[in-house]
Amino acid sequence: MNTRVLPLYATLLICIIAYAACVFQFPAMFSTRVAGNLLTDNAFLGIAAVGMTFVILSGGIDLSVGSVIAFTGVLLAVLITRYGVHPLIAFAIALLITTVFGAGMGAIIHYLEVPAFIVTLAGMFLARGLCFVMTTDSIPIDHEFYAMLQGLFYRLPGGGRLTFIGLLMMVVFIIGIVMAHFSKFGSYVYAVGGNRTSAELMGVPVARTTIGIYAMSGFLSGLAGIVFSLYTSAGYSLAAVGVELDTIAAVVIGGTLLTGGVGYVAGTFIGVIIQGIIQTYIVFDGTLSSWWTKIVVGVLLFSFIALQRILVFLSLKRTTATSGG
Amino acid sequence: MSRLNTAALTKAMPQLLSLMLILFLNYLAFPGFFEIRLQDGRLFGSLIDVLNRGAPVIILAIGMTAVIASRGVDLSVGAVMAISGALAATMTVSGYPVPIVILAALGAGLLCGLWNGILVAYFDLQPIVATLILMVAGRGIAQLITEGSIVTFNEPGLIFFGTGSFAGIPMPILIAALLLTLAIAVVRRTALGLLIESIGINRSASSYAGLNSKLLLLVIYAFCGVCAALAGIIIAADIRGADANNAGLWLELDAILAVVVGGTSLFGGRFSILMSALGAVIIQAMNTGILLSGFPPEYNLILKALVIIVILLAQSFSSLGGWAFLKGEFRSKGANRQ
Amino acid sequence: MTDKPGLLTVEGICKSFIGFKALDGVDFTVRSGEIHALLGENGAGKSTLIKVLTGVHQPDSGVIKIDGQAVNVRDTQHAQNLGIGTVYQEVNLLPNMSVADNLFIGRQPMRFGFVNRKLMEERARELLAQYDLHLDVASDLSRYSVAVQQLVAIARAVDMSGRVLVLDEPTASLDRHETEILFAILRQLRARGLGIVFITHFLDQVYEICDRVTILRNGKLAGCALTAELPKIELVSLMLGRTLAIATHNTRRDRPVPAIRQFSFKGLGRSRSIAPFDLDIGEGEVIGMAGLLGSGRTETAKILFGIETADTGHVHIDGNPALIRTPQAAVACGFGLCPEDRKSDGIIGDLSVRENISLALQAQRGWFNRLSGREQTVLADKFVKALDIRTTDIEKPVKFLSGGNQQKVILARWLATNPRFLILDEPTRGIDVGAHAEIIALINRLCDDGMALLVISSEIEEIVAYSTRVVVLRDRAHRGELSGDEITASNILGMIAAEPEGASA
Amino acid sequence: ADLTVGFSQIGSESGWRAAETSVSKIEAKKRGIDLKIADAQQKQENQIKAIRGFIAQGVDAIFIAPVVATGWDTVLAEAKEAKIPVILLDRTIETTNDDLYLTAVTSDTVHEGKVAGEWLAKAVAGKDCKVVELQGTVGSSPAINRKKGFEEGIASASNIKITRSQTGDFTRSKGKEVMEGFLKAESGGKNICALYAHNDDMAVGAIQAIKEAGLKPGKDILVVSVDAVPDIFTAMSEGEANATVELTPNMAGPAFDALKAFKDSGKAPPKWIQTESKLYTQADDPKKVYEEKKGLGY
Ligand SMILES: Nc1ncnc2c1ncn2[C@@H]1O[C@H](COP(=O)(O)OP(=O)(O)OP(=O)(O)O)[C@@H](O)[C@H]1O
Ligand SMILES: Nc1ncnc2c1ncn2[C@@H]1O[C@H](COP(=O)(O)OP(=O)(O)OP(=O)(O)O)[C@@H](O)[C@H]1O
Ligand SMILES: [Mg+2]
Ligand SMILES: [Mg+2]
Repeated sequence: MNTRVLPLYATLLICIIAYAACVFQFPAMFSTRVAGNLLTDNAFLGIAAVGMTFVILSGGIDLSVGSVIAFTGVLLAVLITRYGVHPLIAFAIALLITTVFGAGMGAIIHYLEVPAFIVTLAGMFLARGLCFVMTTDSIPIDHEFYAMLQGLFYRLPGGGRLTFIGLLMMVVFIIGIVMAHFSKFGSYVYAVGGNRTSAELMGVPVARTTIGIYAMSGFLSGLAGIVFSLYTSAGYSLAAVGVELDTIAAVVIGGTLLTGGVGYVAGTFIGVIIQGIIQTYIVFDGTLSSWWTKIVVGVLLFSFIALQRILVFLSLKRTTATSGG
Repeated sequence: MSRLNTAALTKAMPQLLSLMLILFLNYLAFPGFFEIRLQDGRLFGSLIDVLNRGAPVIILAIGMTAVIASRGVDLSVGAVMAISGALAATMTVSGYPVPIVILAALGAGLLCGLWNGILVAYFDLQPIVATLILMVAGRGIAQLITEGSIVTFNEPGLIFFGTGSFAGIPMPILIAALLLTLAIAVVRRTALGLLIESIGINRSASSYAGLNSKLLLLVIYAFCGVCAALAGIIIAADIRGADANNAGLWLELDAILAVVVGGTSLFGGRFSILMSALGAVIIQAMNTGILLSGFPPEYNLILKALVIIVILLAQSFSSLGGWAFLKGEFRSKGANRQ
Repeated sequence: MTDKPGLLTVEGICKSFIGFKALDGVDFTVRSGEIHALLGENGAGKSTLIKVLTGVHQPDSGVIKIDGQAVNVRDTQHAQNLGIGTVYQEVNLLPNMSVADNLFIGRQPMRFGFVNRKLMEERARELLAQYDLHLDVASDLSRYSVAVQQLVAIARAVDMSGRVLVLDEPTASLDRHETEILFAILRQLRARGLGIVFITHFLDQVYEICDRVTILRNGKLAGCALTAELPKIELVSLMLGRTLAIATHNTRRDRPVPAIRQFSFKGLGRSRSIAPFDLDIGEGEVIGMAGLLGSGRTETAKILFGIETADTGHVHIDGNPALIRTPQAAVACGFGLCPEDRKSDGIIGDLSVRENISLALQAQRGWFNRLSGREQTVLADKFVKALDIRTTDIEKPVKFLSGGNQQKVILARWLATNPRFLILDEPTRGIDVGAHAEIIALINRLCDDGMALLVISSEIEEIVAYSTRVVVLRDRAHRGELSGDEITASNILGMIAAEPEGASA
Repeated sequence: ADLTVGFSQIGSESGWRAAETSVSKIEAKKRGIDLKIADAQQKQENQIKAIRGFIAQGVDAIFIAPVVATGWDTVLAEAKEAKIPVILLDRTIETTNDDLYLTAVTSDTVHEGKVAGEWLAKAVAGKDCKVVELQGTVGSSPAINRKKGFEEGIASASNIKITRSQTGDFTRSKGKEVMEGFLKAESGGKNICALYAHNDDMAVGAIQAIKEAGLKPGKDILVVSVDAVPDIFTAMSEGEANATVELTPNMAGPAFDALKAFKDSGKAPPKWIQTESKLYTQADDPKKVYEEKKGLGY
């Protein structure tokens, strides 16, 4: 077995164990409702996390994700309710802006050799600041097209819903997986994350790849923003604060290394679901105060990572033992 | 010696120019910016505010510099600040004497730092993840200590750390300056500076050279935790209360920003604690300037983003050899004129 | 000399790095269908010339012509498009990606717009089979040793070179078998009309395969001639600017083997990496360690030095039991190790030469007992002189030094600690003839001073030259020991080759 | 317990919020109701998840303290479909369909600001007065509304002007820092006649800044704020703060009553149950109020 995929299997195993443990304590968690909710509620997070996976695989980081989601939401709300733009056109405008925004950050990161952390931090401030300048109010979006999209869902047996945005997330993940492993761009991303100098010497178009990665992250953040606005039917400048950390956590729990070059998009999906399970568990428990919620989230985060490491360690040892004989 | 100083000065050029520019803009926004007077035996003025408000971030940046130089990052400093502040406040309210309170708060920071250090050095977790755990849980612990409320205290001994002064200089500035000199002295007078840089650049090679990189990492994170605790005490003392919900919130980003603005690479290696402190001052000067400017608060973040971008452009311009280029231009022009 | 047209020509190339002229008006021509050796001391500018040719660096002045057409090579990608395949000196591959990815990145076979992994892996297997490498091409490159990685890099470059193939010290960590294979392939390529640039410090190889040589000295062109017309002595003096007596015959073996063995390792082993072995070594001894690639020599060194902990066995020093589970413990016992992979385990790239040299001594003295700047300078100056490290000054970041000089810096780092037992893993890798002789002399001097040495090397002659005893490894186990008059190249080869197929399985 | 209620609380970003949570628990206990609280850590998405979770668990009613006014329609429609009544606490929502929730128990944040403004207009009684304002978090609805209400309250008094307005993020330390800036920018504070803070915490921080600048809060600079947390009463009793407008932390009590009545008799409560925005001044025996409020978990 290839040792690279071990963290992925470990994460999957942990995810299943965690869900089983939850169901054991709260049998109601074993329902299509909860499963459907996991997809719907984490749709925007998942979509943004796909972009973040590529960024992190390339050895970078994108802190602007949450702000860009909020920015998209506010922009859509303003365009649709104030200027009467059709949502589809508003979507296109928003995606264009966020993609260019991401590409711009990528260009600064590559050509000016400024660390991604700082560039995207400035991007985070800028996007959030632009929200405030557009409007500080939260604007509800009331449009039949929105209502139509929200009404699109497949009713699962047991009352659960497979919603449009939940499905969209799955599609984005599938595209992400294919791109990462079966496209030239994907291999360039891994190459840049593995070793930038080597990649350059091997003739990988590093500039184009870097800009492409951040453009893609911008695009997906924009898409996540659209999903978020569908999710809440509103634009709000304080929305999605700190989502970048949630996405980073999802990516990392999914087994991707922040140093770049190692990881799987599929792992990120499991990471997102694990985070969703933690949230759902806390809601079902319902006795945790604000602070215990934080502590429990921290402890669970730690146990997942620790368990993952232990599993990888053990299985490495096992393969070692068998092939060593 | 003087050649070394001028070399250091040219290296610090973009930062110094940025600071000067920001101070000048502040002056334009508010002509009384440079006025300093004595108020109740304590220096008083906007410039003092910049340093006084900047002190916690300076202290954080000192610890963070070491962490970043070792090719790590510590996201938990804000939460650690909240913990130490909460502990100090609740212990004071329960009547413990000030020295014990301070020691306990610093001890809590040390413990947090050790926890991070163990995860990073011995369990080989990625620093950002390892410290993310404490970032999330730590604030919860702080809130657990205060039970979600703001614990107000009136112990003059503790308050002194936030609003007291010595020889006219506010305590936070004094503490930050003291820590800064101490840290620089330790780094310069011992081999720690070299060794930290060494593990930051190439940990494997450092281990091959016989360096105990695990222990060193542990010490670095522990130190960063203590710095955060110190900053937490100052912030709590300043408002005479521990606000576990908000103390140090997002300050980890400011600290990291300060270090990077100061020129230390996030990829580890060469570092300068003094420059990080300068970075913290630049950030605070910008924040104070925004407050004084009278712009509506909706513009705060945009202004902040623009300033950061300008500083970074200046920095990368100089690191890509821009200054030398300009100087060359300038010289050759001067030569032409002669 | 103008019988064949120049395929790749450079004229008057100059390249400076901040205040240092690395190349100074160099002319150089590779013709179609020739293997052209580029020679020179460490730091002469060979690698820099290659980097200028392939678009890594832009020249300050001078022209590059391909087929007589002046071109401006913008970047490495451009160079590849021009049909130049290159292996740079430090293996530049992507350890996080699979072997197949490394071979085909940027030119993967596509189907329906997607990478056709199956086809790619099949081609990768075929490609590597030519080099007698049978790897799992789907697994990470990082799983394989430096030597394998070097072969992969060569395979990639060869596969990509339409017109010119550039190899910067490709054989530095290859053993005889691999080198033979490589040469066979180079001959085929030559027959196909490629121009091949070959950089090496092994002069025998130059005479074995190269048609012409160009020699650089201190960034300047020192000469260019047909190999057949240039005697070795002359070649060396062109390189060094002085004559050198190449001493290959042995002096050490005549010495009596010391009665007391201060360092004794019994039954040390680690599952999967090396079978338990015994090793005793005394002051003044040089133990040579020979074996094929992957035979477990580096693993032995790592276990001795505490980088990897042994599952079994124990260590005695001066008759007292010692526990060596970390490099610190090893250093405290007076051990030193110059690692094989100098880029990832050796140099601290951004630190200066001075700091790199002081590092091990500093680590040994502890965190608080700092070597002052002056002490460091004295130390560095001493070793820069003693080992003839070519650098503009000791404050230069070590990553800017040429490969061979980096190797010397690491050696200096350990000599500075004045170790009792020094392990050298491929110490002469990438070191020029002059320095090579110096290092061998140094090894001899060191054991005269009572140091115990363990030297791992792929060069059998070298081992024969200085060893008092030789340990031969095969298939991750110590298979035998030679001493005294038994130490001959053919004996060693015989032991290595006892089971030739085992190593590359 | 005969009733299980799920309460999606915003978080515990302030002392007031902590008090609301603990008062809710006390009120639930009084009535023998099983209260499940899910803390959203200030995030709307977490609140929505929590509501969905409550629906999946099949609680009898859901309380929401919405972090923002918009974006609830879809999830509330799901609750309605599952026939679970929803009651909003301390903030109402913007929706096209009022049937989505049973009732809202809230104060009127615009009104709070207005009360504060009117108090100030009366207090300065026609004298010229420059006011500095410490806003809440940019974009949050109490900040927007309390600003709006205050401006309405002083609209008729042309002598009162807001000269500076900056955000203090609802926190003590930012309140202090921003006030320091205001004091410098308004020539040491001599030009400032009053401070209006969107919550008491910022006011408490600002009071310290005023003192450090050598001025007397409450006299040289009037201090008026909103929330009525215990610490502001201490300041009031020392004459350092002048007035505060109460935002009661007991939103759950009336909500439980309305729910009980609805469950027992099926009688729908009014759509809006407004809590009182009571004004406290130094005349209201602040010491006593402090003692009353101390134990509520602020
Ligand atoms: N990026 C750089 N910055 C500064 N100096 C450099 C840089 N690259 C190379 N040099 C210097 O240029 C000189 C030539 O180096 P180069 O690597 O070409 O040597 P070389 O002939 O390949 O030596 P070796 O046989 O040791 O590999 C060296 O003195 C080296 O220090
Ligand atoms: N030809 C090969 N085919 C497959 N794997 C190899 C080959 N050569 C080396 N390896 C791998 O590289 C690892 C490194 O072995 P080690 O470094 O101990 O060898 P060595 O004797 O020091 O050889 P060298 O340093 O010359 O490569 C081995 O564990 C082996 O798995
Ligand atoms: Mg070279
Ligand atoms: Mg080896």
